[in-house]
Amino acid sequence: MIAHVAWRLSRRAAVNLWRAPLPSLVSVLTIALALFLGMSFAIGLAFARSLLVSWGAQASITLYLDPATTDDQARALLARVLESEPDADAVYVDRAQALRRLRVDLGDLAGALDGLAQNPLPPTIEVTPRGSPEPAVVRVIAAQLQRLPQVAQVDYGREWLDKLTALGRSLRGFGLGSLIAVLGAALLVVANTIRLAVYARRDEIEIMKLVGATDGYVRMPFLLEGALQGLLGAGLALGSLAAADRWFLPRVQQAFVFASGVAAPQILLSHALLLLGIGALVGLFGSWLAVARFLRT
Amino acid sequence: MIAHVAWRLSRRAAVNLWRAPLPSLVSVLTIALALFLGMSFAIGLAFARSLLVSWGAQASITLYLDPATTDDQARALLARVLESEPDADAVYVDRAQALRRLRVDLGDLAGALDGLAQNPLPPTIEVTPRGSPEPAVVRVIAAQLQRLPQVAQVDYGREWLDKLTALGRSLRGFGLGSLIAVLGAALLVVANTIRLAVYARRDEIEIMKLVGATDGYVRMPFLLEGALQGLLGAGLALGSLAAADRWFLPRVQQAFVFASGVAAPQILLSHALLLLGIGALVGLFGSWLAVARFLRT
Amino acid sequence: MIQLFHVSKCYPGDAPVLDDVTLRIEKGEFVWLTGPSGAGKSTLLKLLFCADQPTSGQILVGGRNVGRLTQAGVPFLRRNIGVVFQDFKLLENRTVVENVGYALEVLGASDSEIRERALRRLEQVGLKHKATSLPLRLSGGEQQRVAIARALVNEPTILLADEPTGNLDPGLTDSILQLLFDANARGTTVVVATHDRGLLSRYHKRTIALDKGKVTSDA
Amino acid sequence: MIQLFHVSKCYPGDAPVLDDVTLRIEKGEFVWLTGPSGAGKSTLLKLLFCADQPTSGQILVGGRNVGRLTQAGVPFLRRNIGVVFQDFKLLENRTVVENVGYALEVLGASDSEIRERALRRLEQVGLKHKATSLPLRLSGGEQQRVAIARALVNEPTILLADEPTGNLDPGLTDSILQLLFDANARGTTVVVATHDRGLLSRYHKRTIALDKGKVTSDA
Ligand SMILES: Nc1ncnc2c1ncn2[C@@H]1O[C@H](COP(=O)(O)OP(=O)(O)OP(=O)(O)O)[C@@H](O)[C@H]1O
Ligand SMILES: Nc1ncnc2c1ncn2[C@@H]1O[C@H](COP(=O)(O)OP(=O)(O)OP(=O)(O)O)[C@@H](O)[C@H]1O
Ligand SMILES: [Mg+2]
Ligand SMILES: [Mg+2]
Repeated sequence: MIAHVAWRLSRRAAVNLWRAPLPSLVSVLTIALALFLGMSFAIGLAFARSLLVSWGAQASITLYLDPATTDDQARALLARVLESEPDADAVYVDRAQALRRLRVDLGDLAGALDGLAQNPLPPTIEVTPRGSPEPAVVRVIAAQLQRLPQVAQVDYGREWLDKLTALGRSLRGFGLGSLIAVLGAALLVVANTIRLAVYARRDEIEIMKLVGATDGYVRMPFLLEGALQGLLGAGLALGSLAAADRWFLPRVQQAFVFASGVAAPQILLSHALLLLGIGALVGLFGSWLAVARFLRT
Repeated sequence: MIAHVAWRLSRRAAVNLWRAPLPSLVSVLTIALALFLGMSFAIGLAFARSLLVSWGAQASITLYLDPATTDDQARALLARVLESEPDADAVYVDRAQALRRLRVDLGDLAGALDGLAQNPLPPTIEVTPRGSPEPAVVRVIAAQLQRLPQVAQVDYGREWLDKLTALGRSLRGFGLGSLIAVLGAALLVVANTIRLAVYARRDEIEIMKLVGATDGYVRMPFLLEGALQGLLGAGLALGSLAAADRWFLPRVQQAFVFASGVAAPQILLSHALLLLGIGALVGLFGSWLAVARFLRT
Repeated sequence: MIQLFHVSKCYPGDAPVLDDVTLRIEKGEFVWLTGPSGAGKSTLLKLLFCADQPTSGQILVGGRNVGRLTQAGVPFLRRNIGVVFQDFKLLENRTVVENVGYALEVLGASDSEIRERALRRLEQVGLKHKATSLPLRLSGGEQQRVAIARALVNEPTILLADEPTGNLDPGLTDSILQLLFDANARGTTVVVATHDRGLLSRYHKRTIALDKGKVTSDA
Repeated sequence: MIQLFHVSKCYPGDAPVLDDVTLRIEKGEFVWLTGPSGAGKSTLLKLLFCADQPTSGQILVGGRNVGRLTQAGVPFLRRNIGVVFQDFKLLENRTVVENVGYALEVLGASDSEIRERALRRLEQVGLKHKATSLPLRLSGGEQQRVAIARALVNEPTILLADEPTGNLDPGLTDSILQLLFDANARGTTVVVATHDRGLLSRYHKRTIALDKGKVTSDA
């Protein structure tokens, strides 16, 4: 009984979609847009945050050594650094290397260095903490290294690290806030669109009731269609995300070279299932509300 | 004649809105959401870019002086710096000041400095270019200052500056691309929603035609209603933006302290008028397409 | 079977549509309901299957007080009442046979039973060949006959027909009325609202005349 | 005024709805169009006001070949033709007086003229008191009379009425028919599709009988 009613209703939902595709189409599109926006917003947010974390982590600590330091002294110092900071990598950059690097960095402007009588750059030791240490941890390490002999100055991009920390905090608050606001507005639009689609079929609901259908029996096909529309909408959103991932992101990839090291945002199966579930629920619930509105009159 | 027809049609549009508010309501909401999203996306983009520019501009250049430099030598150097870089401000920070600053920056962690036998920090001169120089310009200035005597090392956050430059470039490409994609999708949804609203009134169109109305006369009230809906939608979007500006942004303001110096995004009258115009056009054009679809049959 | 006690129906700002109507229709009766346009015939029928509530008065249908039915009870009342609506009320996006079958579908009948019984009724009203058409593709008279087939398909205990032959030619009118008489002979209580004096004089049955919401004659 | 030459209308997969119909109706004539349900009466009327195109054959209305009308010409043809639709086709979201006035509105009449003429017609069909009601609040017969008032309101040169009295009681039927006769006397060509044999025998006029899409008698 239940099974054959379910089968009959599914058949009807398909037939309705076929005979009057517009209302369903609009619901599907609206749900798809809402989910697509929500999803890419969430992905973008997650990506931005992991980018910030990775930048924070990349924050290497540069020990500027006294210009008078000899290579041997420097190497001994390097050994001490590696010993005292087991969670960090460290390399020694001598003065000549530093100058070569600067030339490369300057590119066309390297000529500005030609007038130098002597190499003004001090030797440095570059310390890179492993893992993704918090900015606070980086600060402590820097303070400890500061105490070592021959270390003239420790630089760890304090100013930038602070900015990143603040940016990360604001992304959390602002991003989540606006995600919720946008999703709320999108849901409102979805609910009203489904209501409009049901409104276009209000005569049908009236007639069904007059012929003796219970509220539940009238509602059923709408719920089924709503869930189907939600699934299709979520599928469309997923498809668009996948397409964007495949065709659009690679094109802006070169602009993202600086983000190398951060895993590109990935759509996992669990995310996809979650999205499909949300879509179906939204369609179902939206239809429920819409039909309830017209059942009452 | 034209005037009284226009008056009659406006009256009808108002009456229709009153007697069957749902289709209009849905169109208005959808248009509002689309415009709100597009607008906040664009504003966010503009804000992010001006933030990046300002960060780039804030990039100060730090000259680490030879630890042996005397205060007098340092002051003489400061004068030379100010002379050779007329477009920059510069201050001298002596070793004691540098240590005090570090203590403040470290906060709770300041104890790490207590074990120091002597102040390990070198004196510095901090140079801040005025205006918003491009990263490339900052590099040239840094290279020039490098040549001055007693300057052990010049630091201008090269790494970070590069990242910001790349981020700015990617924001331009990626942001604009996704703005266009999202606006396109939103327009598709808006057009279809209007079509659904017209679909709910297809009988009306049929009857009007059967009673001798020309296509133009049938279309007219729909166009007028569409334009009205577009205007209302744009108004709603503007209202939401203003509300977000007034109630939401201040709450995340503390998270944005790092952005001080960047003008908060402002909705100008010209923007508002543009948005209203776009809204009206979208409503008008969407209705045109929708009605054309049902006039043909 | 059907009883009305002092039933009135008013819409605000208008003269009452039904005005203190008291009636009793026995089980198995066949009744003509007549009266000029706007007399309140359709409104009276609507009250019987709970499509509207009286402003005052009590209505008993099959022994139950219609005014006291719960929201959930209404569909079950309606399943025992076949209605031919004056404006047909066919589902636009369902074929003729699906429309007729819908009255059985809500009862939970099996697909094959629905189809078989719907087609039999369609044959009786002469529309078997239109079974798979959509209602909008039918002539006025054909739509009316679909509505009649739907009202009869589940052998209701009460049949309310509002102007069921307004769009039918005399030959069809007689054959449709024969269907109503047959149902009546099988025990169904039948109430037919009509303007057609020809019918009233050709088929002598109890005739209730309404005018401006009042019962003016009952014989 | 109206001429049909070998007009046929087929819907794919069905027997032809109209089958080689040739007819001539003179200016100022009054014609009954009759035939059983599904004979093709409504379809024939539809062809005359260009709501549908014949599969083959030519139709002249007021000297113009309807098949050759441009998209823009159709509304102008329709403004000279008043139509009472079998299913009324009233605008749901407009009041009765607005519905009647719409036929004048499309002609560009002034508001006051529209209102005055619409109210006069409503008075003639006995519905002035319902002028500000919405059509869904009217009884079947009242809706039908609104449709008749709308068809008459702009004094059309041709009046096509499809079953205009199917929902009216005999008294109203006579008064409505009198309106049609009056219009006819003022020069309007009138074609009325009806099943009502009573009318045909009471008012002797030219009667065209259709059956299964063919003209079976014309007298
Ligand atoms: N929802 C409503 N609001 C206001 N008035 C209504 C409503 N429904 C019906 N009426 C009025 O009630 C009166 C009776 O309507 P009803 O449909 O019962 O008449 P009827 O006897 O069936 O007439 P007909 O023979 O023309 O179908 C009419 O004048 C109608 O305008
Ligand atoms: N769009 C359509 N598609 C298919 N068949 C149609 C269509 N419209 C009408 N028909 C068929 O054409 C035939 C004639 O219909 P028409 O409405 O002209 O009949 P009629 O003479 O007006 O009948 P009635 O007296 O019942 O109104 C009917 O059998 C109908 O099913
Ligand atoms: Mg009635
Ligand atoms: Mg017909």
